[in-house]
Order: sequence, then C-alpha cells, then structure tokens
Amino acid sequence: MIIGSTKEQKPEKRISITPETSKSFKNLGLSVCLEQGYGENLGYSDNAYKENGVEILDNSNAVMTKSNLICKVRLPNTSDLELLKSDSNLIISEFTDEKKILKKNINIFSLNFLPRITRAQSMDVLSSQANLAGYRAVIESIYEYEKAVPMMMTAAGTVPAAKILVIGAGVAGLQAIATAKRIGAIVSATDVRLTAKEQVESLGGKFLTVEGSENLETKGGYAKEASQEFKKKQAEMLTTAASKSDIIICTALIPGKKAPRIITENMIKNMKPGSVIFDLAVSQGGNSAYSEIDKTVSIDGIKIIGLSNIMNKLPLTASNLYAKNIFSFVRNLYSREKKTFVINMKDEIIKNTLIKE
Amino acid sequence: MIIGSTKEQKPEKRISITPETSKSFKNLGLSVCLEQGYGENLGYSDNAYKENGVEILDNSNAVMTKSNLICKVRLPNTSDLELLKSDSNLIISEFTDEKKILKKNINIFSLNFLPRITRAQSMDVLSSQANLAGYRAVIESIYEYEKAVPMMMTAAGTVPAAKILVIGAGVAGLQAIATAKRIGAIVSATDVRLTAKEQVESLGGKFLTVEGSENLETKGGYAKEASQEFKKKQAEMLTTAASKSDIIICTALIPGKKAPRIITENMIKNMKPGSVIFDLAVSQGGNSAYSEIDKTVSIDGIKIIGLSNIMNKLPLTASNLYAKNIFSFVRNLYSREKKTFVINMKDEIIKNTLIKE
Amino acid sequence: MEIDPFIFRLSIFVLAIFVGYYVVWSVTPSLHTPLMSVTNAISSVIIVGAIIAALAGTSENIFETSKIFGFFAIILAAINIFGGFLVTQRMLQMYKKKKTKK
Amino acid sequence: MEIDPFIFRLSIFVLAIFVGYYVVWSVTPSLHTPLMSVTNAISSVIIVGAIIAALAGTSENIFETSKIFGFFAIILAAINIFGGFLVTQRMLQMYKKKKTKK
Amino acid sequence: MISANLSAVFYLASGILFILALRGLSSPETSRQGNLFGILGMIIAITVTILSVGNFSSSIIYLLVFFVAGGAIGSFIAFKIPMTAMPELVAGFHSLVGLAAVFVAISAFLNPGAFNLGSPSNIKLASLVEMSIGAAIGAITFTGSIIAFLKLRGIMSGAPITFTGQHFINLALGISIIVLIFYLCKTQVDSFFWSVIFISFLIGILLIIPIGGADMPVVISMLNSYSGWAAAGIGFTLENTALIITGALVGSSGAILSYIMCKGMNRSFANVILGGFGADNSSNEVGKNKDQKPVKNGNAEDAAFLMKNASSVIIVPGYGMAVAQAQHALREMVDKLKKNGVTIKYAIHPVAGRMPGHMNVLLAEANVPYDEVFELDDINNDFANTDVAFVIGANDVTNPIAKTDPKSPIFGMPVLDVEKCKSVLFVKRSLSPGYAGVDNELFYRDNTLMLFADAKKMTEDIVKNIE
Amino acid sequence: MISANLSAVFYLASGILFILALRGLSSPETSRQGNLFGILGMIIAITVTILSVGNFSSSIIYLLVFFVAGGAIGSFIAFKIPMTAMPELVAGFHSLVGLAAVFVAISAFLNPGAFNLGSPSNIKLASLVEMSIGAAIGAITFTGSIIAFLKLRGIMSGAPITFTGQHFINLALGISIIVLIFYLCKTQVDSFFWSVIFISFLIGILLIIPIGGADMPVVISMLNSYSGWAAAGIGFTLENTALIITGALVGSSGAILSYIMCKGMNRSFANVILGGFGADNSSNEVGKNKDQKPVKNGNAEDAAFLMKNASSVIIVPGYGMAVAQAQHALREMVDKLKKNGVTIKYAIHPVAGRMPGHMNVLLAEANVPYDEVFELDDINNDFANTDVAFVIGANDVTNPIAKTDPKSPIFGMPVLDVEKCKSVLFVKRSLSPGYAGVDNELFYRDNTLMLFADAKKMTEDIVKNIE
Ligand SMILES: NC(=O)c1ccc[n+]([C@@H]2O[C@H](COP(=O)([O-])OP(=O)(O)OC[C@H]3O[C@@H](n4cnc5c(N)ncnc54)[C@H](OP(=O)(O)O)[C@@H]3O)[C@@H](O)[C@H]2O)c1
Ligand SMILES: NC(=O)c1ccc[n+]([C@@H]2O[C@H](COP(=O)([O-])OP(=O)(O)OC[C@H]3O[C@@H](n4cnc5c(N)ncnc54)[C@H](OP(=O)(O)O)[C@@H]3O)[C@@H](O)[C@H]2O)c1
Ligand SMILES: NC(=O)c1ccc[n+]([C@@H]2O[C@H](COP(=O)([O-])OP(=O)(O)OC[C@H]3O[C@@H](n4cnc5c(N)ncnc54)[C@H](O)[C@@H]3O)[C@@H](O)[C@H]2O)c1
Ligand SMILES: NC(=O)c1ccc[n+]([C@@H]2O[C@H](COP(=O)([O-])OP(=O)(O)OC[C@H]3O[C@@H](n4cnc5c(N)ncnc54)[C@H](O)[C@@H]3O)[C@@H](O)[C@H]2O)c1
Repeated sequence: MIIGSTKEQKPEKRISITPETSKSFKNLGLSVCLEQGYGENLGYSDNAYKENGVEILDNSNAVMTKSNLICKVRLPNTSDLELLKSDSNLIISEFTDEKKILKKNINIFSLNFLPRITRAQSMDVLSSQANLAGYRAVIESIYEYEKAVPMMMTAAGTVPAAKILVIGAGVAGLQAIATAKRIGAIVSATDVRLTAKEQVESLGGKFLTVEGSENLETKGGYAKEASQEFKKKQAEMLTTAASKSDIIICTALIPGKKAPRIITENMIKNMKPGSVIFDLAVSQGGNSAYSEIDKTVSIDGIKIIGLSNIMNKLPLTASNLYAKNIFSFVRNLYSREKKTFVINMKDEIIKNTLIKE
Repeated sequence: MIIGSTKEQKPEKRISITPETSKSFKNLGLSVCLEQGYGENLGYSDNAYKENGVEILDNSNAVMTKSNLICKVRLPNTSDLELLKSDSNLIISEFTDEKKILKKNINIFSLNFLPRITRAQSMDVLSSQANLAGYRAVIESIYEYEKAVPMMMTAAGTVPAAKILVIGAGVAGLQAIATAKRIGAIVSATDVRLTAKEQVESLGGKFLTVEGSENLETKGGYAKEASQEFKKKQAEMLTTAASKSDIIICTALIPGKKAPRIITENMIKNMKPGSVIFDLAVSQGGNSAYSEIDKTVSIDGIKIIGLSNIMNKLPLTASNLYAKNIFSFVRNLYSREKKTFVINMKDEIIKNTLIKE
Repeated sequence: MEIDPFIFRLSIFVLAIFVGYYVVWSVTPSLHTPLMSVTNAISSVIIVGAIIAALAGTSENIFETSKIFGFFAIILAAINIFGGFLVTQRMLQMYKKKKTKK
Repeated sequence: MEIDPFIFRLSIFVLAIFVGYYVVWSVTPSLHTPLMSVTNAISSVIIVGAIIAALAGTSENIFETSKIFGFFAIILAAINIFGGFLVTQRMLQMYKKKKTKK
Repeated sequence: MISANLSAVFYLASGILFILALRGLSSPETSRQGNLFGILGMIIAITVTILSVGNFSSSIIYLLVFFVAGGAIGSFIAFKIPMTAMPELVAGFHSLVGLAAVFVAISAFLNPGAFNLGSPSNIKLASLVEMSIGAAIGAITFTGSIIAFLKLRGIMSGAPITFTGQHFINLALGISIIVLIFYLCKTQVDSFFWSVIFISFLIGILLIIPIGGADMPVVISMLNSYSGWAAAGIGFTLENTALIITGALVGSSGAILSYIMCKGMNRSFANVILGGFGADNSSNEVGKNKDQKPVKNGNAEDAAFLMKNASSVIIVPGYGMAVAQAQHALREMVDKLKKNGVTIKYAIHPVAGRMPGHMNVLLAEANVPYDEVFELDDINNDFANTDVAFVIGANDVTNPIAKTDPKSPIFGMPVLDVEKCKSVLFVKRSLSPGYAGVDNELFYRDNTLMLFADAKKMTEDIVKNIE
Repeated sequence: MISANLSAVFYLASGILFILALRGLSSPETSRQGNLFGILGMIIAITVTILSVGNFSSSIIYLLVFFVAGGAIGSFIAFKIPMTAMPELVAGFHSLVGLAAVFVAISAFLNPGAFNLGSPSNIKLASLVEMSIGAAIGAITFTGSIIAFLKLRGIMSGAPITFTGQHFINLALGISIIVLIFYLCKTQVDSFFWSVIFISFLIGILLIIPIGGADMPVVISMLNSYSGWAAAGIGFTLENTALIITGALVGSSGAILSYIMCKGMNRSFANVILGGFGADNSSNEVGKNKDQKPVKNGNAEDAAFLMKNASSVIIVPGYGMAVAQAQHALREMVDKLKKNGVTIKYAIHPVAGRMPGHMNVLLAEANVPYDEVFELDDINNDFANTDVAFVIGANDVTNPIAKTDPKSPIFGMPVLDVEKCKSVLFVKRSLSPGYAGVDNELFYRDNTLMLFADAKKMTEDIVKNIE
C-alpha cells in the first residue's frame, strides 16, 4: 500500500509526513511518496526524505494518482481530489463539510472527530495542536504586551507581575496557564467543568469558580453549553477579574457549537490600556467581543488578537506532532496480516472519524 | 527650580517623567512642566500629570525656555537646545558626542557615564534598561523561533527543550538567562569575567568556561578586551556550543570600545536551520556576524536579529524605571537647603556624569 | 540494719524497665520485626529457671515431677533460643547494604 | 549463699548509667543549659552524705572535726540545691510558648 | 560451682549484653552486632546457671540432650520457615516461652526446696505470690500466642470475634485470679495454684480472639512484653538477677514497641489492646479495599529505608504529584538519595497528568535536569534492572491491564512496566482508581508497598527519614 | 527513725524522680514538670536521710540552720544573677558539689565509725577505695569548676593555656593517685589520703586550663558528669542507693550531654577533653573573626526552635540563597512554619542578588505567592514588630553601616533594618563580607545568631527540626 501527501495550500505551513514518520511507515511495511519540495519550508530537504525510503514524485498530481492513502492537514482542492483512485483513503484534520467531494467513493477520515478515549490519545490531533496553541498564545500575547511580565524588584523600583487570565481550562488553556506561570505572571483561570479546578491548581494557577455553578461536563470530558443564569453569574465574576487582568487568553469551546461569547464589550471597557486579549477560539466564533479572524483590533489601547491558524507560528513542532498523530492513526487502520487498510466499523476510533454521507 | 521634559523624536517611545515621579519631584520642592500630550503614546493622559501638579505647556519651545533642568532620553535637536537658558541643566542617557551643543553654557549630564558604585545603583540607567533588554531579547527570540521552547513529553511524541546560549553574563545576560530558564529552555552562558560563573549558576544556568582563561574583569566590574589567544580558545569552545544551540542571545560589551565580535560566520554555518540569533550589542557593532541594525537577516534558515532600541518593545516598563533613575539623580543634584542644583565636583556621581569639553 | 535483698532486686527491676523503655524508642520501623524476634529470643532467658528446676534439688532421681517440668521447659526454651536468634540473623541478612554502593 | 549487697549496688549503678545515657539522648539543643543546670542541682544529692556526716555517730559534740566537715558540706550542697532548681525554673520561664499563638 | 556473688556479676553482664542487643537492633547499621550481643548474653546466662547450680550428676547429660534437641528443632524451623511467615513464627515462639515460664513455676511450686523457697505447703509467701503471677502471665502468653499464631497462619479467621460481655468476663476472670492467689497464700492448697493457671489459659484466649488480624503485629509485641513480665516474676521467685533484668527489659521494651507500632498505624493503643472496642470500627479503611484483597501498607520510614539502600531508583510522577504540588519535595528527596549514592531517573509517561507535558512543566519548575528525564520508550526496559520504582501520584500510566485486558478502556495504551522493579512504591491517598476509572492490580502485588498519603506530605516525610 | 528497707525504697523513689526530671528536661513541653520532679526527689532524699539517721539531738538544729543558710545564699544567687551569666553560674555551682563531696569523704575518713565503715586506721578496704575515689573526683571537680568559672567570668583569659609535657604531667599525676590509694589501703596512713586530695586539686586545674573559652559549655557538662561520679563513689562508701543511682545518672547523662554538645559544634570529643591537643588548631575558624569579636554561633535546631515559637518571621534572601539554590528548601521551611501558625513575609531589597529582580526569579520558581513578597519601602517598618529576621545569604543589604559611615562604599544605600527584630538569624558560610567588601557589624550583635553553613544545607536542616 502506498501513502502519499502533497504540499498544503498557503497559508498552512504544517505538513503531515516528516522524515521521522516516513521511516516508521516503512517499518510498518508501507511505501511513502511525496511531492517534490514537500518539506522545504520547514527545512526538511527532499534528500532527508529519500534517506528514509520516500519516493519523491514530480508534482502533486503524480502523488494523488499513485497513493492508496493520502494524508494532509486540510482537504485538498477539488481538482486534486478528482485524481484520487476510487476506494482510496484520505486522512485530514479539519473537515469543512464540503458535501460534493463525497461523491467519489473515497473514505475520508477527519481526525477532529476522534473519540476522547485513552487508546486514541496518540492520534489526538485536537490535543496535540491545542497544546501548542496554548503555549504559543501566551508567547504571542507577551510579545504584544508592552510591559515586562515577571515581577522584578530593582534599584529603579518594582516592576509588578502581570496578571494573566485564562478562559477555559481544556488542553490549550492548561498549557497556557503553565506557560504564563513559568514566565512569572500571576495566573488565574476559569472553566465550566468543575474538575478543571483541581487541574488548574495542579499547575499553580488560581481557579475562579462561578458561584453556585453546576458542573457542565459531558461524559466525554467536554463542556456543555451553559445556562442563561450561569452565564450571568460568570459575567459578573469575570467583569472584576478582567478589569484587573493585563492579558486574557481565551480558549473556551463547546464541541459542535459556536464558541461561547464570554468577554463582553463592557468588560473590555473596564480593562487597563495596554492590556492584551488573545482569542484562540476566534475561528469558532470567538470568546471575546471585537475579536476578528487574523486581525489585531485595538480598542481604547487594548489589543484584541484573533489568529485563525496559530500553528503557523510554530509549524515545525506542530508538524512533528501532527505527523506522529497521523502515523498512529494509520497504524491502527492498517492490517499487517492482510497488508491493506481495514475499515473495521467496530473500532470506535474508525467509526467516529469516518465521514459518512 | 523648574524641571521640564519634551516628547522624544520618533522612533524613541520612552519618556523621562511619569505621573509617579512628577509627584516625587513635587514632594522634593520642584515644579514640573511638560509638553502637551507628553505621555499619551504610553497611555498617560495630560490629566494624569495635572493631578500630580504638573504644568502642561502648549509646545516643546515653551518647556525649553521655561525649565532650569531638562530631562530626556536622548539629546534634543539643536534648535531646541538653542532655546535653553544659559546655566541650565540637561540630563540624558545616550550622549552621542556632538561637540557643537557644548558651546552654550549648559551642564549636560549623561547617565550612561554613571560610576558603578553602590550609591549610584538607583540612578543606574544602564542597569535598569539592560535588565529589561535581557528579558525582552528572550521574548523576541522565542517569538521568532518556529518551534516550542519547553520540553513536552506528549502522546504524540516528545518535544525536546530548546537550547539557549547567552553570550555575556552582565546585567542583560543574567536576566536573559533567568527568562530563558523560566520558559523551560536548557540554558548555558559564557563570559570573560570569572565571577560570572557563580552568578550564572545562581540562576540555574550552565557556565561555559574558556579553558585556561584569565579573569578579564576591571575594578569597576566591567570587562576588558580579550587577548588574541583567549579569543581563539573562546571561538573553539563556542563553535561546538553554537552548533548545538537553538537560540543565541548576544549581550557582550566592553565599555568605550566596539563590541567584541564573538559569533563568526563559521559558527553560524554550523547551526541548525530554524535557529535564532539575537544580537543586543548590535548598536555597538554587534557580537554576531551578519547582524544589522534594526533588521532581521536570514542566512541558511537562521535568523539574525538586530534591534537597536529594544526598549521600544516595552516602553512603559522602561519609562517607569528610567523616570525613577532620573528622579534619583536629580534628588542627588538638588540641594533642598539652597533650593538649587549644586554641581559638587567632589561627588563621584556628578563628576563622572558631567560632560566636559 | 541490713537491707532486704528484695529491695535491691526491686530497684534493679525498676531501672531495667526504664532501660527497656528508652532502648527501643528510636527504632526504625523497618526493624520492628527483627527487634520483636530478638526480644523473643532474649525472653527465653527463662531457660535459667528451667535449668535450675531440672538440676537443682537434692534428689538424684531425674524423673521427679518437678524435674520433668524443668526438662520440658528446657526444650521449649532451647527451641526459642536457637530459633529466635537464627531467624533474626536471617532477617538481618536482608538489610545488608548492597555491594554496588560506593 | 547470700549475695553481697555490693553486687546489687553495682547492678543498680550500671543500670542507672544506662538510664542516664538514654534519657538525655534526645534533648533539644536549646535545652542544653537548663538540662545542665538541673543535673547540677540533682548532683547535690550529695547532701545525703553530708547529713549523715553531720548527724551520725555517737558523740553529741557537734564540734568534732568530722561533723564540721559535714556541716560545711551541708551548706555547700544547700546552696546548690536551691540555686540550681531556682535558676532552672527561671531559665524555663523563657521557654514558655507565646500566648499570641493559637 | 561458682560463688553466688560471681554468678550475680555474670548475670549482670548478661543483662547488659541483652540491653546492648536491643540497642543494636534499633538501627540497621548495628543490628547484626546487636544479635551477637544477644547470643553472647544467652550463652553467659546458661553457662553461669549450670555452673552455679553445680550439680554435675547424670542430670546434666539429660539437660544437654534436651537442650540440643530443642536447639535442633529451633534451628530447623529457623532455616525452613519462609520469610513471609515471620510474624506467625514469632507468635509461635512466644507461646513456647510462655509455656516454659508456666513449667518453671510449676516446678518451683512442686519442689520449693530445690529453690530455697521453703518446703511444699510451706512456701515463702512472697515467693508464692511471685511464682503465681509468673505462672499466670506465662499462661496468658501461651494461649494468647497460640491464638495469634492461628489467626496469622490463617487456620483461624482473622476477623475479630466479639460477643457481648466480653470485657466483663475478662474482668471477672482477672479478679478471680487475684482472689485465688490470695487464698493460695492463705491456705497453700494446690488446687488454687492449678486454678490460677487454668483461668489464665482462658484469659489468654479471650484476650486475643477479639483482636483483628491487621492488629496482630501489635498483639505479638504485647505478648512479647507479657513473656518478659512472666520471666521477671519467676526471676523474683528464684532470686535471679538475670531473669529480673531481662524480664523487665523485655517487658517494658515490648510494651513500648507495641505502643510505637500503634502510633505508626495511627491506632490508639487502648483500642488495639481492648480488642473488642477497636474491632468494630477499626479496619483502617484506607488500607482496605472492597474485595478485601490485601495490600502492603508502608510508611515514610520504610520507603526511605528501601530507597536509601537501593542502587537505582526510577521516579514515576503522575497527576497526583501535580495535585499535591509535590515536585519540590520530590526533587529534594532525589537530591538526598543521590548523596546516598543512588542512581535516579525520572520516567515520564506520554499522558501522565492532565495536559500534554504536564510533568515536564513541574519537573522543570523544580529544576530537575533534563538529562534525568526519560520518555516511556527510552526507559521501559530499565525497570527490570532497577531496585525501586517510586510511583508518585501516578496510576493509569502504570496499569498493566492496558496490556492484557482488551475490554479495559485503556487497552492498547503503552504503560510503564514499573512492576518489573524489585520493589514498587505507590504514593497515593487511597486505593481509588485514576482518570480512566480502572482498578490497578499492581497495588496488590507482593513487591508493591502502598504509601497512603498526600504525595507532598509523604515525600517530605521520606526526606526526613533519609540521612 | 525508719527502717533501712523503707528508706531504701524511698531512695529508689527519689532516684526515679531524678530520672523523670532529666527526661522532662529533654523537651520544652515537659521541662517545667521535670524540674518539679527533681525538687520532689530531692525533698524525699533529704527527709528520708534525716529520718533514717534518726538523731534528733541538738545537731539537727545546727543542721537546719546550715541548710537554711545555704538555701538562702543559693536562692539569692539564683534570683540576682543575670540570665547571660548562666554558664559561669553553673560552673560555680559545680565547684560546690565537688567540694561537698570532698568534705563528706573527709568526714567519713575521720570518723568511719559513724558510717559503719570500721574505726579510724582500720577502715574497710572497699570503703577506703571508694571514699578515696569519691574524694579525688570531687576534688578534681572542685578546682576544675573554679577554673572554668574564672575563664567564663573573664577573670582569667579565655585563651587555652598550654605548655609542653602537659599531658605527660596529667598522666603522671593520675598514676600517682592510684599508687597513693594503693598505699593508703595497705598502710591506712592519713597523709596518703590528704595527698590524694591535694593532687586531685592540682589535676583539676591542669585539666581545664588548656581548654579554650569556646569549649567551656562542654567542659561544664563534663565536670557535671564528674560530680556525678564523685557522688556515686561516696554512695558506695555510705551504701546509699540514692547516691548511687543519682550519681550514675548524673555521671552518664553529663558525659553524654557533653558528647552531644561536641557533635553539635562539630568538634571531636577527644579534642575538647584532651584540651591541649584541640587547643592549637581548635579555634573553630568559622566562628572566629580576626579581631576576635565574639559571635553567637547557632545550629539548625536552635534556629528551628526560635522560628517555630515566633509569631512572625521575615525572610531576607540575598545572593547566597541564589548561589546555594536554596529557594526550594526555603519555601518548604516557610510552609512548615506557617503550619505552626507563624506569619511569614519576604523582604526583597532592590539590589539583593547580582541582577535586578534576581530574588524574584528564584522565589517565583519556588512558587512563593507574590503577595508574601514585599519591597524594601513597604516592609522596613515591620521589622520592629517582628520576632525573627531570617537572613539567608544576604549581607550588604542588611548592613547598617550604610546609614552611619559616609566613608563606606555603600553609604547612602537604603538597607533592610533587620536588626530591629527581636532576633536575627544569619545563614552564611563564614564571616566574610559580601559584594561591597565591608564587614557587617550585625554579626556581632547580641540579638544575632550566626548559622554558618551552605544556605541550602542549613535550610534543609532547619526543616528537619521543625515539626
Ligand atoms: N496527559 C494528558 O494530556 C491527559 C489529558 C487528559 C486525561 N489524561 C489521562 O490522565 C491519566 C494520567 O495518568 P496518571 O497516572 O498521571 O494519573 P491518574 O491515573 O489519574 O492517577 C493519579 C493518581 O494520583 C492520586 N492522587 C491524586 N491527588 C493526590 C495527592 N494529592 N497525593 C497523592 N496522590 C494523589 C490519585 O489517587 P488517590 O485519589 O488514591 O490519591 C490517582 O489515582 C491517564 O488516564 C490519561 O489518559 C491525560
Ligand atoms: N542586584 C543587582 O543588580 C546587583 C548587581 C551587582 C552587584 N550588586 C551588589 O550585590 C550585593 C547584593 O547584596 P546581597 O546581600 O544579596 O549579597 P552580598 O552582600 O554579596 O552577600 C551575599 C552573602 O551570601 C553568602 N553566601 C554566598 N554563597 C553562599 C552559600 N552557598 N550559602 C550561604 N551563604 C552564601 C556570602 O557569605 P559567605 O561567603 O560567608 O557564605 C555573602 O556574604 C549588593 O552589594 C549589591 O550592590 C547587586
Ligand atoms: N482522555 C483523553 O484522552 C483526553 C485527551 C485530551 C483531552 N482530554 C480532556 O478533554 C477535556 C476537554 O479538553 P479540550 O481542550 O479539548 O476542550 P475544548 O477545546 O472543547 O474546550 C476548552 C475548554 O473550554 C471550556 N469551556 C467551554 N465553555 C466554557 C464557558 N462558557 N466558560 C468557561 N469555559 C468554557 C471547556 O470546559 C474546556 O475546558 C479536558 O478535560 C481534557 O483533559 C482527554
Ligand atoms: N555595583 C553595582 O552597582 C552594579 C550595578 C549593575 C551592574 N554591576 C556589575 O557590573 C558588571 C558589568 O555589567 P554590565 O551588564 O553593565 O556589563 P556590559 O554591558 O558592559 O557587558 C556585558 C557582559 O559582556 C561580557 N563580555 C565582554 N566581552 C566579552 C567577551 N569577549 N566574551 C564574553 N563576554 C564578554 C562582560 O563581561 C559583561 O558581563 C556586572 O558584573 C554587574 O554585576 C554592578
């Protein structure tokens, strides 16, 4: 069986196969073919791939027609899709519901739909990327923040520590907390899931509990949408918290729904000039007022940053982890005995990720 | 006596008097006057100043003619200087040897020439700004670095910790070490002064000693220029160190001399693509090959960043500390009994900072 | 004005109680079992009484009831003495510092 | 087959040494001085000997040399007893826990 | 035949050797030496006794025969018994001492002349009291130890056996013994003596049956103490200093030891000893699990001892370390161990904690050098060659069920093979499962020692115990 | 007049009370109770003696007069003496005990009949030996204590006085005492007895003069021990159990205490006791400064005790904490203190360390909450209301010379007023100055305790001692 991948469309910088995973694929008994110059933008030369047994083809068309399984970050464009063999497989992460491509008889797996079970952890793209996003969101915010973050008591006076507030303590939120804490900020965080409290505290952060709140956790560990009353209480609590914060990192999401709007215009009005809000949820609708995709909005001296693809800021690390996720998924899909990909609908992982009409 | 300050010329964003120090000046018995809109770019409104007893004048000319003492970050332009009363005082930090202005009978003090004595610590601009520069240099480098810095062992594989090398462990270097360490990098540093070893280790960094090196420390705690032989040994040691490093922060300076050239073309050639070099010494000639003022040069996938005024990246914090330094200096210059500025040439601080023909 | 030896014995008894009290206060918990076993072995000093019971007296007849009890007591105590000390030894063997250590 | 009382005394002596050994092992350093001072006070139990020296014997003449030594010994020991215990008490006063503490 | 004085001196010497023996046993370094002192003391005591009785008739042959026979049996048991059967062995041995004390008392009662205690039916009152007390305590020790032995051996149920009025009956029996002794002294009638012994046998049984199996070590130590008092009692009868010193020593040290053990288990001494009371609500919930599978429950001192004497230790941190914020204490513990020459590595499971890289953040905060931190693939083979795995607040990531049970929710996840270490220490607060909600069978393994406590607290306690 | 048996029982009781007294004194909670036990024991011993001698002639009046006179003097001294003179006071008291022992021995020697020891020139040999030993040790205690007293009082130089052959002379004198006692026994000639006492006086002097002032506490404890042995010796002579038990108790506990104190000072026992040897290179360089200004040298246990019992502590970290990387241990210490109910703040001087914000970086690493960290201006007034300042590796930033001496290089720098605290603890490795190279006079203040050690090590040790 042949696995292939082609360059992503700009601005996506990540790739799906690294020299390291090519080798793993080879060990598994699979051949890999890639488009020429596939990893160049990340410093992976074609030679590095060849050394690991990869066949470098002249262009993307060649790859598409040759492979039994294509793995990519995003959906290939329609013309490329047309080239795919029938009954071949496609693994991507973002699936943007484009019905048309399903006409052809190809199996599309979207890793975004992985079940949150222990066995799937090594394939969990959402986790691996959210983790990096949380880290990077803090770096971006600190970069934009025009003061020093850590406390410094010096001969020329004391620089107070910056206060960083993290909204949503999922994977991204936790890593944001950890990173902010490391740099020396005073970190607080809030979430609707009550288990998040212990987790936040396990990283040295302070948890802001919404008083009298129910636990809005689903069986799968995700959040449910909050009640109107809860939202009101949360807003009250956050208005004071935000006015004291220098940096706010928003990471709250509800699977399958628009991201909750948590930071309101009013809260932003009460913040200090020079503060920064980083909205990681911007592509799902944003947690913060004023946030716009791929723009930095300035309101009363407060910067509100919305970055749709923050992974482009550390594409190398992101690709390494993504490629490993893909590899783990393929290993689960591929049967070494039958030497083919087996779509076992009893396997929760395969069942959930396969996109059906 | 009246103290005044005017807006700096672009691109300088720092200011010399903050609302907080205005109040301190007032308590000392001095009046303060400022140009309209003086602190606006940092979010300090004219009102904030007025509340602290500052007189806001219409334009810089008015300030120049009215004040007995002008404090600024950089030298005012010649026309402004002409307006100064004779026998008035001027305190700045950067003095760029422009003989002409000395014609008029004004006392110019440059805080850059402060002696490194304990009593002068609260006025020490070099320290207060270098400290912030060290911090910010790390933030800038990490921002430019396209991988994650801290080690993360995750289900999708391990992200190795970045290796950060700091050249020169003075004030800026030490803060750079501290900041890099906090974020989770593996930090090593080198210096020509042997006392730096203990200091680097006191921050958890690893010190790279040049074998058989003499201690190149002056009485004042500064570095001397290194011998040819030393430089050779240092280069050898650094070639291996650099090839393993992901980020290099250069802070080495020798007072009154051009900054030593430490990172050579050859070393850079051996570095990994994706690495970042931040040259804080760029305005004094740079520690690194290829580094250019206010440019980011890319050589073989390695970014070499030269930023002449890194303080513009956190102007608020920098101004707060700078203003405190100025205040401490003025307090030392001003005699409360005589209600005037006293130029006591027996005072080491005044003697050293006063610029003579 | 001679003092009754009983008083002396009482003094000795009381002081020995103090010694017993202090001597084990600082024992490491991992040594609880060996300590218990050595104490057990020591308590078979009752054999002293057994020997007297078996040997003492005027009669040469060793099948006198009181002597028989003495001999039985000797067996019991002897089991205890050997068993107790040897088992302690075995247990302590396990606590030997490894040789790999510097 | 009576045992010489000396042997008993010896046993008592030896056991008391052990008790003394153990009883101070765990003392807090800050109590070294009070401990020393109380030990000093206790050691003036020598007054027992002094009393015997002063009172015992047949002669009613209290100016017998041996008795005079006894009386002097009594003074010395009494100074020590009162001084020792009182000073200890004073020192220990300083170790009272503060009342401000919960 | 040696003089009474000389033998008294030797008895004193053997008493001192016994003191030194106990002293030696209180620290691992001197423990073997302590045992030797004990042996020496015993040899002196026996030799002196034989010499001082001075009867070298044929009896001595019998004596030797019996002695050697007993010795052979004892040695045989000592060598054959498996190490795990230690507690019941000690209990068994105790019963022998108790019985021996009873026999000696009987012997003295039957033939007081031989011991200079007067003549039958005309025994010195003091001696009569002393020997009765000795016999009574010996008898209690005997039956009590037998019950403890049976419980530990599993022949009798370890569960506490209680019935109403238990304490009342014990009290009544105790009083009756006093009354009997009183009448024995008054009338010198044999049957009173025998009744004392018989009732004491009964008391021994009644005292121990209500005590639960978990508390047996304390009971054994308590019985040890009893056997000491019995010996002392006999010592007074026989006017024998060795018996008095040793008896008092064993009596008080045994009592203290049981007290210390109670403290170590966080139990009240009274509860344990009064059995019945404690039994109802004793069962130390933390140490028990629903199915009553047994776990080995250790404390900080055990852990410190094990690790200090190991040559290599692997630290396996998990979410519990993060919750307890134990990283700093952990680092300190490791520093101490390194000073003791122990090699240390950290094994980080890819999903330990609740966030990718969770452990790395915390270890970096505590300044753990990166080169001591290993990921699963790099370290999993090392466990087999390692002495101790110190699992601190981790659970799922060590659960071998992931390798064996396809139905388990964590099946297929790679796990750290901590169980391959010689010993595994688990620091957690209870037996409750981790994130995945599955029980971890490692807790019940033979080479596992559970350290139930908050991770930070426990680690700090361990630090205190490493020197 | 009471029977010998009864009085022996009471003597035993008083011996036990003395044991309990010492036991009580080993922990602060029970110490006052311990003292009461001691008093009680003493009362019993005295009463029983008077009753058992049973001579109620006029002598008893004299006895009471002398006793009350002595008591009055003792009480007067005890109340008047300043607390700082404690060590010399104890030394002085010792000399009295020693002399009393000598007097009792002389009395027994002169009038053996009164003690049932035979008649003059025909004293029981054993008693003769015992009383000579008692007298000799008493005499050594007497002169030794006097010398110690003089040294501590400052009347005699505290410096060790050594000369060649010192040890040889001591040895010769020691042997001569043994020889004299031997001849005394053989001939019962008075002058041998007096010579023994005289030579012993001499030995006492020679033993103590070579010992330096810093080692005096150890010496006092050692002399304490001697006085115990002297009492025991007399006890054997007088066949008095109280004296024997107490003497042995005091003798051994004193010896152990001096051993413990040596260990605490990191000195070898032999060095201290053999004086001369130790003296040359003893002077514990760490504790001394060039001008021989005295500093108070404490250890971890003292520090733990002080802070545990404080209600507020301010931590002042400096460069030394950074060098030692003691921040984690410090945090742990603070956690423990908080659990003891102590209020803690950190005072950060603007230039502490070697980089702006140096301390902040490290404290943040150790997770110290920001709201416990105060800058100089905000905390400087708090020192006056604080019990303890714990200065860890800081020096210049506390140096009051910055406020007073315009010539000093740090003049004009604001400093932390740590000296206003009730007690100041300085953790550093030596008396050497900090960055600015100026000596810090705080080290020599009365309310300062120097803790010479690496900051991390010391902090860890303190942690161990806080419970
Ligand atoms: N890494 C990730 O990104 C991620 C994300 C989500 C979920 N997970 C899941 O989290 C689990 C991680 O495994 P793990 O072994 O680290 O954790 P775990 O299996 O959840 O076990 C943690 C253990 O720590 C103990 N504990 C909690 N607080 C403690 C305290 N204060 N002191 C001492 N012990 C304490 C708990 O037992 P007691 O209650 O008995 O004390 C618990 O059993 C895996 O199942 C993984 O799939 C991981
Ligand atoms: N903050 C800044 O930006 C900056 C920059 C340059 C210079 N300075 C100067 O540095 C000084 C800072 O004051 P400071 O009080 O923090 O430091 P300091 O005055 O230099 O004193 C530090 C003390 O720590 C002790 N020490 C060193 N290593 C130790 C260890 N491992 N364990 C225990 N103690 C140790 C040293 O005494 P022992 O040797 O006896 O142990 C030393 O006296 C000021 O003079 C300041 O002017 C500051
Ligand atoms: N078992 C596994 O394998 C595994 C793997 C990764 C993550 N997880 C768990 O899944 C859970 C969700 O993680 P995620 O990062 O993917 O979630 P997510 O990205 O869907 O949401 C981010 C966070 O926002 C929170 N949130 C939603 N609405 C909010 C509101 N109105 N106010 C405040 N916060 C709000 C959510 O509770 C969540 O914590 C976490 O508990 C994580 O530990 C489990
Ligand atoms: N006492 C005070 O008040 C005070 C205040 C601030 C700083 N200082 C001390 O002054 C000293 C200098 O600090 P600075 O930051 O202003 O110095 P700097 O900015 O002049 O130089 C930066 C560092 O580069 C190093 N360097 C020079 N040539 C080098 C080479 N060839 N290779 C490697 N390193 C080289 C120097 O040794 C110095 O550490 C430090 O020791 C600092 O602690 C003292």
